[in-house]
Amino acid sequence: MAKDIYIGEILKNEEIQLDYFLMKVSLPAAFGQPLPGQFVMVRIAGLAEPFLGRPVSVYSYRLRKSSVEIELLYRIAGRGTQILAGLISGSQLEIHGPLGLSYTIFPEKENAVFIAGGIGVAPLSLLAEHLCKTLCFPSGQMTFYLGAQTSSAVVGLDKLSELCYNINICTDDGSLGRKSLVTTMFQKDIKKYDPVNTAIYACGPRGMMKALAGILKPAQFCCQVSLEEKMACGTGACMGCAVAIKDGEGNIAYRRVCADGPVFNLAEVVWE
Amino acid sequence: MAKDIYIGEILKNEEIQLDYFLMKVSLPAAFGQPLPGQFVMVRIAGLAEPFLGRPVSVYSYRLRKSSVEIELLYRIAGRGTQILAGLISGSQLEIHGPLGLSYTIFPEKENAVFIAGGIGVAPLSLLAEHLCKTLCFPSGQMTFYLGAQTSSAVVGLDKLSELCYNINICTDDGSLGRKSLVTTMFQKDIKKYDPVNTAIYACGPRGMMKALAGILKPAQFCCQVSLEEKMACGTGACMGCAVAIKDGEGNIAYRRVCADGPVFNLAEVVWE
Amino acid sequence: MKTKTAPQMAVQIGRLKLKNPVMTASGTFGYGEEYADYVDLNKLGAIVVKGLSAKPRTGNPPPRIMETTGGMLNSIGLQNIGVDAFIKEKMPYLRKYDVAVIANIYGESYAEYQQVARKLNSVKGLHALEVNVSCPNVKKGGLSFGTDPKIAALVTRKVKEETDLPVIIKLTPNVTDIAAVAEAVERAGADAVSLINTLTGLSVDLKNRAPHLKNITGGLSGPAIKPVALRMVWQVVKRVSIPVIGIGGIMTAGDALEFLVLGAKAVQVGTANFVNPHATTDILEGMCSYLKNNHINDINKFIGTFNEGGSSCSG
Amino acid sequence: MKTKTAPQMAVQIGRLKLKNPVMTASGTFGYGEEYADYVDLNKLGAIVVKGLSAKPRTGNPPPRIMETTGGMLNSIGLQNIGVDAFIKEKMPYLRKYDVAVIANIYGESYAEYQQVARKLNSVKGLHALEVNVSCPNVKKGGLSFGTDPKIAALVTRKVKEETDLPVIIKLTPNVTDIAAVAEAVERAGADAVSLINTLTGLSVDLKNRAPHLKNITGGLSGPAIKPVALRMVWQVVKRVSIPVIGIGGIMTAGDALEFLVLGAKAVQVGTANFVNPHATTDILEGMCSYLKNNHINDINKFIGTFNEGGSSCSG
Ligand SMILES: Cc1cc2nc3c(=O)[nH]c(=O)nc-3n(C[C@H](O)[C@H](O)[C@H](O)COP(=O)(O)OP(=O)(O)OC[C@H]3O[C@@H](n4cnc5c(N)ncnc54)[C@H](O)[C@@H]3O)c2cc1C
Ligand SMILES: Cc1cc2nc3c(=O)[nH]c(=O)nc-3n(C[C@H](O)[C@H](O)[C@H](O)COP(=O)(O)OP(=O)(O)OC[C@H]3O[C@@H](n4cnc5c(N)ncnc54)[C@H](O)[C@@H]3O)c2cc1C
Ligand SMILES: Cc1cc2nc3c(=O)[nH]c(=O)nc-3n(C[C@H](O)[C@H](O)[C@H](O)COP(=O)(O)O)c2cc1C
Ligand SMILES: Cc1cc2nc3c(=O)[nH]c(=O)nc-3n(C[C@H](O)[C@H](O)[C@H](O)COP(=O)(O)O)c2cc1C
Ligand code: FES
Ligand code: FES
Repeated sequence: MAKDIYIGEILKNEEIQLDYFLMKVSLPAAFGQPLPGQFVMVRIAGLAEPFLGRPVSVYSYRLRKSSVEIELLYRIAGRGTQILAGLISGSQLEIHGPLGLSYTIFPEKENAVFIAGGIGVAPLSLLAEHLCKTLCFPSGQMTFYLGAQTSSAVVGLDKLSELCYNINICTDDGSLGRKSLVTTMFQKDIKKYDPVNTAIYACGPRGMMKALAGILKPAQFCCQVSLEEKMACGTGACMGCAVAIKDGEGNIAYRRVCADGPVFNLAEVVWE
Repeated sequence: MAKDIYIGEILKNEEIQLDYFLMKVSLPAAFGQPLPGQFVMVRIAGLAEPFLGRPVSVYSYRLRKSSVEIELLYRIAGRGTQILAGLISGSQLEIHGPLGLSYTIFPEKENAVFIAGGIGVAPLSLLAEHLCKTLCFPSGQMTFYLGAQTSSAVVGLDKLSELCYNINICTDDGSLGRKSLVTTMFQKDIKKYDPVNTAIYACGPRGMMKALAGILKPAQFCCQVSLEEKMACGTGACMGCAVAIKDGEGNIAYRRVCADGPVFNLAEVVWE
Repeated sequence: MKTKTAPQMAVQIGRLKLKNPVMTASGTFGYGEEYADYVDLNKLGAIVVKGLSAKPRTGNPPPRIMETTGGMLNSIGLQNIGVDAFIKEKMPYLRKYDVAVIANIYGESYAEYQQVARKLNSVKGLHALEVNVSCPNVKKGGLSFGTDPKIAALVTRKVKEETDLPVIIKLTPNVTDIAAVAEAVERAGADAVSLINTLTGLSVDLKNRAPHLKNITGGLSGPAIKPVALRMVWQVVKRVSIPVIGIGGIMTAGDALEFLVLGAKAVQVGTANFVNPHATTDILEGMCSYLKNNHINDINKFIGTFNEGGSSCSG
Repeated sequence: MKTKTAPQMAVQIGRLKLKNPVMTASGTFGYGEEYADYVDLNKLGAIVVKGLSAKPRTGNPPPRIMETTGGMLNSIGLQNIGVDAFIKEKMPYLRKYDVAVIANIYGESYAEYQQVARKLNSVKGLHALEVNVSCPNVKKGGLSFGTDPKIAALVTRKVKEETDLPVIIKLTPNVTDIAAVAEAVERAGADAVSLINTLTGLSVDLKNRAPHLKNITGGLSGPAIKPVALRMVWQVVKRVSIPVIGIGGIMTAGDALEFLVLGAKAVQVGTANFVNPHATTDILEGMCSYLKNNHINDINKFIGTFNEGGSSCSG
């Protein structure tokens, strides 16, 4: 059940929205159950390019009779994801994982607030599902804030709406939901939440995280974020995926997104 | 109608015998009609590996309504051909060609003798077809000598037997046809042919060609051979595919297999 | 909103005016003729022909080519028809085109470099000389002229004595400090430098426990070497004030623009021609589109705009 | 017809006996622990740990990684926990395994090299030191210690003074004549040399007209550099009599055997670990199969059997 490299078979790889793909992969049963926030490194079996695996969050997980199915929700960001997008059903993938540390869940807190920017919805969906289905967290106490640049970048709504009633959507250009930044939308609601009884889980682009940190700091909310950095090994060996993190005593050190994260306490992330 | 790079679609890619593949590719009508002995450089569209094209002789050519179909007969020799062998129908190929100079045909000579070693049958098949079908050369005046290491390396018989009655087969291990080297088998027959009235066309591994040169030289037969060398450009620009050739005055110079060949006069080839 | 007019693509390599910054790399485009079926030669910034020596050279015995991951090794050994035959047989063909022709020259001694340069000096239609200093210096135990700043400078001076044409020194990457060599040839009067030539490599044929190339070692080219080429161009543009021409692993317009943004005034396309015989004009078109899409009306406004401070949106 | 018994895989790097020639390359295998879930560490020839400095180092700011064609650039900047923490926190874990542990050491001055070497001298379970001389020499304007034969030799002597352990000098490929550096460190007492470290490269982020790596340049590794690594190993084995360890772009057993056939006594597997965490043991198994299939009962009978004369069946 340990992390390892497994050969997966693509069952489905669909463009659900312009440049956004949903891929379903069948894996041997030995592939361990991923916890919310964990990711896999994806490579194409036998291909020279992309050379390094690409980190992608696990979006869903299902145990079948003698196999396992995971879904990956991804955006074409460059050459590597472009090549992934071109793969047809039946192709083989190398799936390395599950990797990284998961979100720490506080089911005892009254409110669970999710703040997602664009493709950041992927790990948060698995987290919401876990809370709802495994931990029986009341759906009414979950609130989702989902922002994106434009309507076509709002993804994952179908799955989310089965898990959560309160979904607040916004886009930078107003093409879907409110015209707002997701951080601003959340800030308008902030009074609704009590810092002690609210757990905030976030994932999104760096700029959004930084803004969120600015909003949450004075209010002393506890917020966990999943960070991104380029990776080589995914296992903590290469020191490639460094992010600057401040510890309790205020010392700053580079921590590894793959092994010490990808989930960090937002208050500890150092933004230049 | 000029040589160029065309995107072809694989219609069929079958393992006809262990490690031997027959690939049928559909090309735009603009792809020029290849002459016997000409070749194409094959690459996989959009893939990083193999990096350079691989030279493969044209094995057959058919003009369709608005497209062209060519067949390639190839052997897995290394990494590049291995990757080619893994392609499924519908995949796209970059086909650069037709390249090189063809066999010079002497339809006026009484006998046409073909001497093929292993995969060397590929260009000679197109040549035999051309002689038979386009130039109406009498099938009874064509003789094929076909040798290979073992029975599984004897390929292309189905097509040949439609073109030519006289096919002499041998294998190194005697598993098909006579147990003999193809050059020895031909040598036993050599008295049947008159040097002046016989055109010999050959293709096969280097050792076989060298042996053939030794046999033919004293008898003063005229023989054209198709040579192989690693290629980069296929167009005569890089000087990569050099073979040592002796000209009329006995001067030795490196000539380009891709542009000055691949067909050379056997008597002019210099063997170290 | 795209700019309507086509961007201005002309660049200047010292006295040498080029229509655009896309040149062919020596040894990868024959004498131009070999690619005339694929590319309208009139469209090119310049054609750099295969390296020329005083006498015709037979080159190295085959095999001469081996593919490697993301690149290839070659050990052609500078097979060429010699400078005299080039002038007589190849220049008349090239003169028919409206394109800058640059002769790449080669020598095994100072005298040979001078001899070749002298013969090419007043050849009509020839626009510049590119001096390959990566060849083994027979007197200096086979290490190439280009590995020692002093020797490279001396070659430069000797060639400059013989020619009125602009002289481009083509640098080898097989050195500890390429910028020091660039500085030395600049001081010696070079009009420009081009880099990089191939990295020396070896490929082992495990089956035969022997080298794949008969010559044992060969020159590595192609996308595999692009990071090294970019690094060296970046080092050299900071240290010299003469124009720098970027070479190494350029396959796409994006690759070419990477060299230009670092400060190279032009680029040469080499191995890419083998894989895509239309590479040069494809790259040129891609560059034009890029400039249009980014509202840049002159390539010279793009050249050298690299911001070392780092990425404004690094994640 | 295969040999029935498993081939003998042990090799000797001077005084250092290894179970087999497959080592991990420094910086690509953490402190061993990170790969213990994937690989039985007892099976490895040796584990070379991440470069150690006198004090913990924070390393370079991110981004630190960029993929290139057939390889990658890294600018980790030698982030490490420092030699003291290594001895206290990592060695106890590594001692649990029956595997040779080699400490890769790093310094910005002669004194730092000596200090690190001294501290490691009597550490139980440590089998050798590998000295990374590719780091910038602060006094010498940032050019690395390993680019000058004299300086590399001096580092070697200084480290040798402080330790009884075998000393392997790890050479940088960013030099004109790597064999000259190898000879110099051999004369200075090195017990072995390992090569190559990374080639310096740069990657341009066209969108931001900025470097992809915050540190601007980084070290190129992976299959793209294999031809250069093979060439350098070939040059060095001819010029020194101490053992040579081959490194650079080894992904498969075939790649590893290519270095051994040239005369390297062992190899190090680097970037391959990232792409396949089982790379080291996969390579080891592949090497054994190769030897069996070729009826070679001892790896030492294979090492150095390269036939320069060329291929017996070159087509
Ligand atoms: C833990 C983790 C989980 C992730 N989960 C998902 C997911 O579920 N869905 C999804 O679409 N993407 C996810 N990503 C991001 C994804 O890994 C990158 O988009 C991908 O690696 C880009 O590769 P590329 O070759 O297509 O682009 P490249 O050509 O490598 O880069 C294109 C752009 O993306 C940036 N980029 C590249 N790699 C990364 C990276 N690892 N982190 C941040 N930025 C990068 C580059 O700086 C550049 O701007 C995740 C990243 C991490 C670290
Ligand atoms: C004009 C011409 C026509 C050809 N026609 C055919 C054909 O119709 N069918 C067919 O199966 N093959 C043909 N070949 C040979 C074919 O090109 C090689 O088998 C192929 O390039 C091997 O590539 P690889 O990557 O699989 O092998 P590699 O890993 O590159 O090499 C494997 C083995 O093949 C040898 N080899 C590699 N390339 C060549 C080459 N170009 N010429 C000679 N030996 C080589 C190597 O030395 C090595 O021993 C032809 C070659 C030429 C030059
Ligand atoms: C087959 C071949 C032949 C070459 N011949 C020469 C030459 O004659 N003179 C020269 O200066 N460079 C020569 N080069 C080097 C190229 O001009 C160029 O510097 C190098 O290949 C790197 O560029 P690339 O990666 O785009 O190919 C040759 C390169 C190749 C691949
Ligand atoms: C991420 C990374 C970190 C490295 N860190 C070190 C190091 O600390 N010390 C060292 O001597 N070499 C270091 N290297 C160099 C490798 O040990 C090796 O020499 C180089 O990567 C070439 O081998 P490869 O192509 O198999 O990776 C590092 C390489 C990489 C990719
Ligand atoms: S990717 Fe290697 S340490 Fe995180
Ligand atoms: S392959 Fe380039 S000249 Fe023949």
